[in-house]
Amino acid sequence: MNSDILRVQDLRVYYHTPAGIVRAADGVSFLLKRGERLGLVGESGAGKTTTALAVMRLIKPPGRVEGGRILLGDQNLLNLSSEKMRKVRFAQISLIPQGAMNSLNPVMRIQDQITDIVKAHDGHFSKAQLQERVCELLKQVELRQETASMYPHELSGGMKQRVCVAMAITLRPKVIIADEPTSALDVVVQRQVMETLRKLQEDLEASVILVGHDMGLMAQFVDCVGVMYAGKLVELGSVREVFKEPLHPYTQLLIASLPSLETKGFFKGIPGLTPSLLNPPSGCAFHPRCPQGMDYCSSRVPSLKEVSPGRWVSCHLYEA
Amino acid sequence: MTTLLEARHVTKLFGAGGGFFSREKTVALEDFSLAISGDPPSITAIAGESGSGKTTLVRLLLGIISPTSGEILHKGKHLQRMSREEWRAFRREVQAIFQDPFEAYNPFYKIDHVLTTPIAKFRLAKSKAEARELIENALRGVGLRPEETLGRHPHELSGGQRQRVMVARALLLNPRIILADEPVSMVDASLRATILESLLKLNQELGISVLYVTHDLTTAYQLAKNIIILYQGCVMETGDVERVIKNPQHPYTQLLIGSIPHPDPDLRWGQHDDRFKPEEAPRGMNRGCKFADRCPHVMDICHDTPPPLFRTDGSHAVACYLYRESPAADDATNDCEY
Amino acid sequence: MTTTPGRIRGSVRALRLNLLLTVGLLIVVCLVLFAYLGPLLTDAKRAEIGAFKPKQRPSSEHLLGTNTQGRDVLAVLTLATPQTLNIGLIAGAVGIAIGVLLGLISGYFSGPIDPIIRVGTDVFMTIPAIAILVVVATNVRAVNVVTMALIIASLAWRLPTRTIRAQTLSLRERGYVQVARLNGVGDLELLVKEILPNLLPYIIACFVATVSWAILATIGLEALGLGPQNEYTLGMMIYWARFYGAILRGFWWWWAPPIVMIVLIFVGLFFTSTGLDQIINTRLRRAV
Amino acid sequence: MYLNYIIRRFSMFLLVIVLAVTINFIIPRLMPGDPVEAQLATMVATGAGYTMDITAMAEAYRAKFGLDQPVWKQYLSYWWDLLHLDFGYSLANYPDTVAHMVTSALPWTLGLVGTSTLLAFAIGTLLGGLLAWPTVPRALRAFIPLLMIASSIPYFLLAIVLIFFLAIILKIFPAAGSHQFSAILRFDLATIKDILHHAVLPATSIIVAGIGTWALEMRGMLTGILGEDYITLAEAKGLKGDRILLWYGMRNALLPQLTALALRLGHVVSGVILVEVVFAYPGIGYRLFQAVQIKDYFVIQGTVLLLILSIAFALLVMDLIYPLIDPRIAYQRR
Repeated sequence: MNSDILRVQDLRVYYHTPAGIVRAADGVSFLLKRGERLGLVGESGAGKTTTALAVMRLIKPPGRVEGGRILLGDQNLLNLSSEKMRKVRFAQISLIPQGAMNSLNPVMRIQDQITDIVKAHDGHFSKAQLQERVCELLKQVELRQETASMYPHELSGGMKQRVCVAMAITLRPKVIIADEPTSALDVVVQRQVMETLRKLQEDLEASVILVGHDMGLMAQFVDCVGVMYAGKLVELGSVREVFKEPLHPYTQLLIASLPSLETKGFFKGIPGLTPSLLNPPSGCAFHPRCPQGMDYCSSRVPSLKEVSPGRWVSCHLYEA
Repeated sequence: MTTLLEARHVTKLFGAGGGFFSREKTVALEDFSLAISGDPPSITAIAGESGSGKTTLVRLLLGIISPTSGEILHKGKHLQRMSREEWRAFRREVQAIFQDPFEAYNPFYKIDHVLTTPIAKFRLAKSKAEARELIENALRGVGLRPEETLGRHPHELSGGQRQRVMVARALLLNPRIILADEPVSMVDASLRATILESLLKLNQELGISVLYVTHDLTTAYQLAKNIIILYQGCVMETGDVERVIKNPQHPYTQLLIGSIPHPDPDLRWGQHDDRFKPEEAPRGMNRGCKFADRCPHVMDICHDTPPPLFRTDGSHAVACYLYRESPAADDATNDCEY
Repeated sequence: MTTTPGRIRGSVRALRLNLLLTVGLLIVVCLVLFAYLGPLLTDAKRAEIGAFKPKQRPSSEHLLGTNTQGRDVLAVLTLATPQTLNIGLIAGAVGIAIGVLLGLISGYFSGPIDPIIRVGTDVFMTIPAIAILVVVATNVRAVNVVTMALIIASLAWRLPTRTIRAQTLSLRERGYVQVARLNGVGDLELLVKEILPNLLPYIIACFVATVSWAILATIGLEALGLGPQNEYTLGMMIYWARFYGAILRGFWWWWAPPIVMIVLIFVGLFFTSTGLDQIINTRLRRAV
Repeated sequence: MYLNYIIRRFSMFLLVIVLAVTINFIIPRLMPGDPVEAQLATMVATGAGYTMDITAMAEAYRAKFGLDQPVWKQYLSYWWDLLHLDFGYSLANYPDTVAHMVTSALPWTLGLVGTSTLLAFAIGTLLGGLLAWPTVPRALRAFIPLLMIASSIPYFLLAIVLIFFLAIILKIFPAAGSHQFSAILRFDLATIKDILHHAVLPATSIIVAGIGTWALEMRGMLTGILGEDYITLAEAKGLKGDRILLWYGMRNALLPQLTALALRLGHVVSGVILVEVVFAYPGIGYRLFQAVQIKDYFVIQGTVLLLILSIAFALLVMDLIYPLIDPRIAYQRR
């Protein structure tokens, strides 16, 4: 088990909005091994970003982590004092934000925003050492040295995202969480940024959690993938297993609905409406839209079962 | 025969006006031509990244903004020189669907407002009952149950539902052509297919031409019959979608198609092709081919004059000097058989 | 001290109970009742010159004593408050009317008119109102409540024009305006039916702020002695109090009541407009 | 780019001057009747102690200021005088020129406005920053309603209350004036102490109300900024709370806060003028008040004009500082 870097067990995060309680993440559990790339995929409102932010303990009111455990090595991050947690951030777990467009401080030069990270983790280095580290980082993410003294508004979208990647690997963390890092970028720039991230991640032997809704990106980048629906993890497995033999009906429909360059003029959507998180459907949240729904699917909540090593699914079809 | 909708050598510059000194002009669209005949009703895709000028093109074709140079014609008549009557006919025959389902509804009104207004404005129905009838048919036409949709406020419907109501709105006026500006990019994958399907149905069953503007080449391939690839306001490649996607000739199109993440673990990205220089700081105004400073096959001529369209075979033209032996295509890239 | 805003549960302000707005409206309603019911209850004779022995200290007979001209201060106060409110309301109304008009025109129609209005408003914003108002007031012969309001109104349009123009500019780009154009709606109808309804909350909040500014400008001019000479207004009460050296001679009951009344007006209007802004923003955040 | 920005800002400054001069020129001419004669008449009526032949005096003035010539000619000569800093003569204390009377009053106003507004702005901004920061003790939150009330009290009303309590009853501070009338203004410690002693009450009334406004403005600005993505990333980077508040939060709020100051400068100066009137503090405001009392027409015009120009100049200076604070401003690439 020592190869497990991060274990998330039964994580629950609820948002207490005036309109009622939104169960954004409702009992999410998964395992992350050293150097492994795990994808968390799901449509909007599935709770994947909430899960990622919860691991970094960045959930702000009205959201609150109701329960569960997040084990980094043997430390439960949820029990750490805020000062200890602050030290963990970007030292052991780092984040590549979704909107790179405005994730950089607009009135601060790029180099200062990078050295900030080192100074915040009481790395007392000389000015020269810091400058050298910045140059080294920029080279790693294929950015010119002049970028260091530029301001964010002088950079293109792709370049800003590369700066975020550089910041994420500054303190050589064990885990990198990438929350839809390229959703705002063009497909050409997206590929270049993702391949830079892959190269750096492999050099660092860091693990990555890639949160996103683009199944294509998942197929190209991650080793194993977890599919989320209405705040719950409905399927988990290696990327080949999940894409080639999806078990959960939702995953099957999702993969079937993906446009591909083979089929022309043939469209297959998922009928019904995306679930409301305020009052989700009873029992299995997918039952109103599930073609293989059985009568008790609408009453009993399925639990996540390991049908074969490393292969999990949460559906009554697979319960004994 | 006059074309349904045509753009002739249209260029659009956005000078950040205001103040006493107009700052640098940015090129949104440069010498763009397009002709849509309307019969047979076809589906043409305009593919390009953000900043390639796609949305500017849609606004030009709708007459919301006017071109800096060149003209836009509806049935041979210039948009800027139309009488009130001609403009109403144009407005009725050329409709659109916009990208953001959340922005398309006035929060002050129920969603019915977006359906009742066109009926009133174009006097499509003589009585309230007939109007109600028209609306319900249009909603059923896009797979929505009227009793579940009408009478609701916009924030009570999901993104997918709202976008389908937009398609119904366009359907109401039974236009000759619908300009769909990234209709599915803000909708969840599972609902994307249903909306694309309704667009295809409009074309096949009701004979409505569709101009599908998108950054997603896969859906463009699935929906359209022919395609135009745009980069920084210029046409890079155009032609039958089968040829352009399966056998791309322009270096930029090759880079685009090579970068698509296919949802199939066995179809991994080609080995990292780092000959393409990553996109640098925001682009300036260069004279020659816009892709020159990133293109691995760049030649001197590429920096001097922008390459014209060369016809490489029947229905496939590419704006790249690599194909300068091929005959120059006639300037109007139109959708009917070449 | 009313309960602190902390009483509002957590960081999410319940829409219904916006504390600021309720407290603000409460104060404003009391003021309006006092201003428009007060004069009916007190007979105007008590406020005339020589009605009583001058310079009496506050007593049971004269709750707020009398001033140098022998007028009962409380009676004068009840007659002065509505006048000041009237000036504020008239100037505010005129200001908001011009503001909405100019704001809509320059915000919606680009072209030459927009820069003119924009630059004009900015330039007038930088000029201290008191400077212009003084020049205007000194040249106006007879000043009564209405002319006073019109003088103030001559500059009251600046803030509304600026706010409404900014809002119109952002609303004009919204998706539903483009959809309305596609639905065959003309420019004028677009302004009235699509943009104006969404502007209403801003117009109301801006109106409250403009009335508050107008009253401030009025008492400013009155403090310089440029107010209506023969009519009661709160500003003039303070001016005459100072004119007769009430402060140095310690006759606090001449100037303290109008000051308290003015501060109440400002606090009430300020709480109301800030409360309204909060509601607009939370509603905006929720609608987006 | 930066030059382009300066040119635009400077042209705005010139436009303000032109507009101010034009307003000053036009308004009196809009009014019915002859401005000069009216002024002279009211001046005599208010017992200025002259017994003279109004019409002859008016005639002389009309010739002096060429009021008989066509309007546009008057306008040009008006400009011509201005450019020579000749604002005309004060009717009341002739032969003292308007320019002298106003420029002697200007330093007092600039001193009062300058120090108190900057102090109020600095304290208010810091307090506003603290109030917006979530981890600040709740007790400090109780300040908010107090600040709201303070910010809605006009300066000069607060001044009256302060005079009554601190000057009349407790007699700690002088009730009026800027220094002992007897003292000749020498540049020594005693005089300075005396000036400061007189300036305390006027400054306090401006600062107390000012702090409220700036604190609320800053708090509103910062609460918006704290929701931005770069703040979330700053927290994710594990930066210390105060670093985020200062360098990521307040640093970004500085520019909008300064724009707010620029916008309200006209408003602030209007308030200060009235404070000077209440304290008989010998600045531009009091000079204007005296001129208004006796309808000393040209002094009014001169004071108002100079007031507008000094503010326009202050705004120009602030505009030129903006690009140093926020690099995006001078960078007009898009």
